[in-house]
Amino acid sequence: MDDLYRELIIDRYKNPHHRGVLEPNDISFEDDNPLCGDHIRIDLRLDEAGRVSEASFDGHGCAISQASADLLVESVLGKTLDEVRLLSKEDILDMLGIELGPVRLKCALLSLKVLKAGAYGLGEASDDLVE
Amino acid sequence: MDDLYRELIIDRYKNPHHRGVLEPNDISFEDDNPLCGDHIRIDLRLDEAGRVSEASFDGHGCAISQASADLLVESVLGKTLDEVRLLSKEDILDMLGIELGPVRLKCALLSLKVLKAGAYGLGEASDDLVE
Amino acid sequence: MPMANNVNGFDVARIRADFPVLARQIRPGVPLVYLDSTATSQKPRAVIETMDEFYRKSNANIHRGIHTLAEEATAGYEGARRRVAQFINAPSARQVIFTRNTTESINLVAFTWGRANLNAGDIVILTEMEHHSNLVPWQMLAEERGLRLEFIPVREDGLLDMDAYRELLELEPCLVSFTHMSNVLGTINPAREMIALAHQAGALALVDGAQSVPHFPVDVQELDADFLAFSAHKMCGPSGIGVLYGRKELLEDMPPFLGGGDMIKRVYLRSFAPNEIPHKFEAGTPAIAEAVGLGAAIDYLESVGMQAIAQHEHEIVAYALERLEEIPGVRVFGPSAEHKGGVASFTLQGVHPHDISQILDSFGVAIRAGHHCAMPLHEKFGLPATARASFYLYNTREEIDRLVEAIYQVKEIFG
Amino acid sequence: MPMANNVNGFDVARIRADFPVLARQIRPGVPLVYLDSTATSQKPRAVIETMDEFYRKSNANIHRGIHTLAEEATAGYEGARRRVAQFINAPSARQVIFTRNTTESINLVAFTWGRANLNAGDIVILTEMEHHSNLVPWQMLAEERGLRLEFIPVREDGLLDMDAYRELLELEPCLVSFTHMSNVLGTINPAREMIALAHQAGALALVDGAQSVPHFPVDVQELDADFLAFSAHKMCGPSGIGVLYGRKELLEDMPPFLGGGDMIKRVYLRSFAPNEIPHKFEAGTPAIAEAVGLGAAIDYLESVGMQAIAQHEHEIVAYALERLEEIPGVRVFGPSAEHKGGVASFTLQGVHPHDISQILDSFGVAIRAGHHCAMPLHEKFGLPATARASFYLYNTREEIDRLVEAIYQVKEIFG
Ligand SMILES: Cc1ncc(COP(=O)(O)O)c(C=O)c1O
Ligand SMILES: Cc1ncc(COP(=O)(O)O)c(C=O)c1O
Repeated sequence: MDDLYRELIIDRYKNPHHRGVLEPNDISFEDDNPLCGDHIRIDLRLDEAGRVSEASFDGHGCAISQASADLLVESVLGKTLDEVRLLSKEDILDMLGIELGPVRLKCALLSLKVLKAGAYGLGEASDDLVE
Repeated sequence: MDDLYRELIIDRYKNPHHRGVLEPNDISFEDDNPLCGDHIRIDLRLDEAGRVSEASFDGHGCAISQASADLLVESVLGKTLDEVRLLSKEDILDMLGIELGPVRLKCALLSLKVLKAGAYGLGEASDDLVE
Repeated sequence: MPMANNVNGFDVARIRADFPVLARQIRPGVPLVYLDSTATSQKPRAVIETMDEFYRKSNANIHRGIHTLAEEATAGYEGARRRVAQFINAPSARQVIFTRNTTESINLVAFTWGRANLNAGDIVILTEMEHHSNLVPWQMLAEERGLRLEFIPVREDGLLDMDAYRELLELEPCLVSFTHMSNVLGTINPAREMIALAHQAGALALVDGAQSVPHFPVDVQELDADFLAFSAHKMCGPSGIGVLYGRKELLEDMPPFLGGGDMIKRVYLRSFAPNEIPHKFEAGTPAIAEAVGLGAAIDYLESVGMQAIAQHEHEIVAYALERLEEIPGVRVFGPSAEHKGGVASFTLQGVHPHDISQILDSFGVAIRAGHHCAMPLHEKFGLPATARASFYLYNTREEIDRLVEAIYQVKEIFG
Repeated sequence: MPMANNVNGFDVARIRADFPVLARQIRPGVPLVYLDSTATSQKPRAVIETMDEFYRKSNANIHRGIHTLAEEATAGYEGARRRVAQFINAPSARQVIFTRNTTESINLVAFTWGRANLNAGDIVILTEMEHHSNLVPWQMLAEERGLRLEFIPVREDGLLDMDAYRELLELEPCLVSFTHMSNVLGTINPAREMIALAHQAGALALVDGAQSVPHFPVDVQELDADFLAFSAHKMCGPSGIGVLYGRKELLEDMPPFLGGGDMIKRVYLRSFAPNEIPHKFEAGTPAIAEAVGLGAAIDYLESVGMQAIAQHEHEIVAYALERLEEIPGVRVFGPSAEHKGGVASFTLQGVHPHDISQILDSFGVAIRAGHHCAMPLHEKFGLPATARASFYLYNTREEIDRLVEAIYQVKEIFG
């Protein structure tokens, strides 16, 4: 079977570890992929040292977008916002462990785009964040 | 040498038989070929029976546009306006005795377009007249 | 045409051999099953080779050059225009304008005819099943001019609500602009009747023919359409070229669209006089090789026969609906086969359409997943996305079987 | 590159072998001498074959499909965008918008940036040597908005009057839009200096690069251009695709151009949200195979080297001017070779340029005759038309000799 659908992805899609919303939160951002309607919201809470103490995602979409969001949110726990801002496309691809063409890449990177727009405190998310 | 430049065309271009303007006239019309700037004016005088008694052309342009105009103007002498209106692309090509591609055709047909616009009393010439 | 391999004499095997890409394997041993012709069609060898030959032999800029290549290129480009006119039975080739695609054709009407004729409070009627290409230009114009947009509702069964349409016509709209065939539901709308009703109500009618012209015979005079828009790339032709047909008086009265070379009769430093139709609407160097390619595509389609193509697609879609509806968890959208063209949009419970498409791809089956540029229609059905298999002259029943098998695999993986 | 046959190591024979059309005979025994590259260039085998291959292997619609073909087609299209960005040294590929041609690129700026930013009384500066593509869009906008157009005069020697330009800048224009190289006179304008002056005066600068980008190295950052427009078909690429480069902040602030698929982020029945750049400006299915072809054309041009191409053309045009000026009755327009690119426009006393072109064609020599879409410039020189020979990387000194011989034949026929 296609290694795109590695067990990890199907597993995280069906049984996400970090799905939910945090209210109140310190940072919350949401956006969608206009090409397919996938939607992701990410909420973060920070501790006194400014590190991510709690993180969650919510939304709907394909297995790749949802599993990426779950893995991404997990990876930011304990990080400072500056560290979060440094996350790149490669970090997401490493977590997923797969190769993606340009269209599916947008699915995988939606959560990163949302996370970084939140971490930078932007009004709008932009593709520049994940290039 | 290219038979396009049959002696007839070069000859009529250099020594036109009917170049000039008629003032006053019964019908006068002018137009140009936007693709190349060729310009043709045709003046007609009619006799009492409504037949063309005098005809002339004026303008500037390539040998084909000017020679066609000269030949065309000559051919309408003695014709009624109804007969003039029936003149077609083929009549011009017969007079010139050559084959023309779509671009040069416009040069050859400019005088016909002008003549027919005049004969129909139109405000503006249209490619429909020579199709 | 004398043909074998099929009860109706439609020789799919022979047709498939005309399309080089259909021989492709997606992975070693996994042949391509191309079920995405609604997005864009594949190209027969004749079209590819005609363009190739144009570049190798006759390439030149058109209309203004006198040398042999320029005359040949002009003859090729203008010959393609006549070919298109014949194909849709336009009264004159001068009513055929070359654009980039259906989208530009519709924008051209909105921003020339629309800007010249529509004012605050004027009504344009669209439908809920329109492609974004037949929504956004009107929204832009509505915003600029204060127009009112009204929508013919789509019923649960995927057909337009014709009673509602009749009521909307009482508002005395200026224009009704609708798709001849939905690219999501496959619904073939009763264009002739809709246009007649529009005309009775004093409105003009624009037909989005992106999905009709490639798939069944379309005759602008029989339809009595005021405007018809379509794209070459969906009808075996190249990308980069589309068509707008318009009624002559309308085209002649419309102001120009873009400004530049070829669309002018005369230019001064501070003003210009526009050229005659169709040139008035074609600014700058057009898609020359692409027009020639479109002409070759029409030759190809007519050599097979538009009626035969429509019949073949009808059989394929009927078979597809039958097989898809057998699969537990699959829901197919749109009307029954008799009212539709070669499109089957569906969902599979618990699996996002993107994932369906991705896994199908690993079996060589190319379908499309998303909103198919029809977000409002998806919203109406409460879905962010659907999976869509779509068919053309080169598709076979065996390919439907491959699709169905692959969907069972998806169920297993996500099971 | 190691090359032979030429003092500078520029191997014209090898380059000619890359262009299939150059082997053509116009009549048996009469080989083509193609001297009309300013109208459109010929295409090397690599470009023709790349597009051919695209249609045979990877053809699909882009951006929205997930299957292998769609991913390949999207990668090809977006890869071409990055290739263009590198070629003109754009900071980001997102600043490269695919259009149909230079004409559409300029119209896009006029009707988005222009409509959003220019109002009654605002001034746009153009030049007297502009192609209709850089006149008519501004005339249309001027008429709609009440703008004032001013023109930098062309001097008798074919150069722009820079003193007059400096004076015009005191009017505080909003935009200066000018051609980098004249398609009639061949004049290469001092773009960098002109842009710097425009910026000092608070104006933006649009460069019409239709004749510069194909012929010598153009670097948007070095020029500091706000917009740059050019066409693929003039630079060894296919018809049907052009480019608009723009400064990022400008593009981001501009309203969309045409409405439809792909240029949107979200669509409701009565409103939409536009997509990010560059997609915001690309409505509907774009010229996909053509973008891929443009990418191949850039690869080809860079394999030869833009500096080497410029140098070669410079030598050819200098030789052409020398030979043409020898012919009694011939008058050549434009500046001396040092200020110009590969264009030689001329007249021959007593013979209309159309007739020159027609007779030259019978000797296989393809030149262009007419106003070359620059009527105001011709009016200024008091001519309805000129004959124009233009050169590219594949032209040779022997071809200039053929041109000159054929002109002597014209003189004989009309003598
Ligand atoms: C200087 C200049 N600008 C603009 C154009 C228009 O190019 P296109 O017809 O590809 O839009 C040309 C082409 O002739 C040109 O030479
Ligand atoms: C019904 C319909 N209209 C318009 C379009 C837009 O066509 P294009 O992208 O070629 O402009 C499409 C293509 O998807 C379509 O299916």
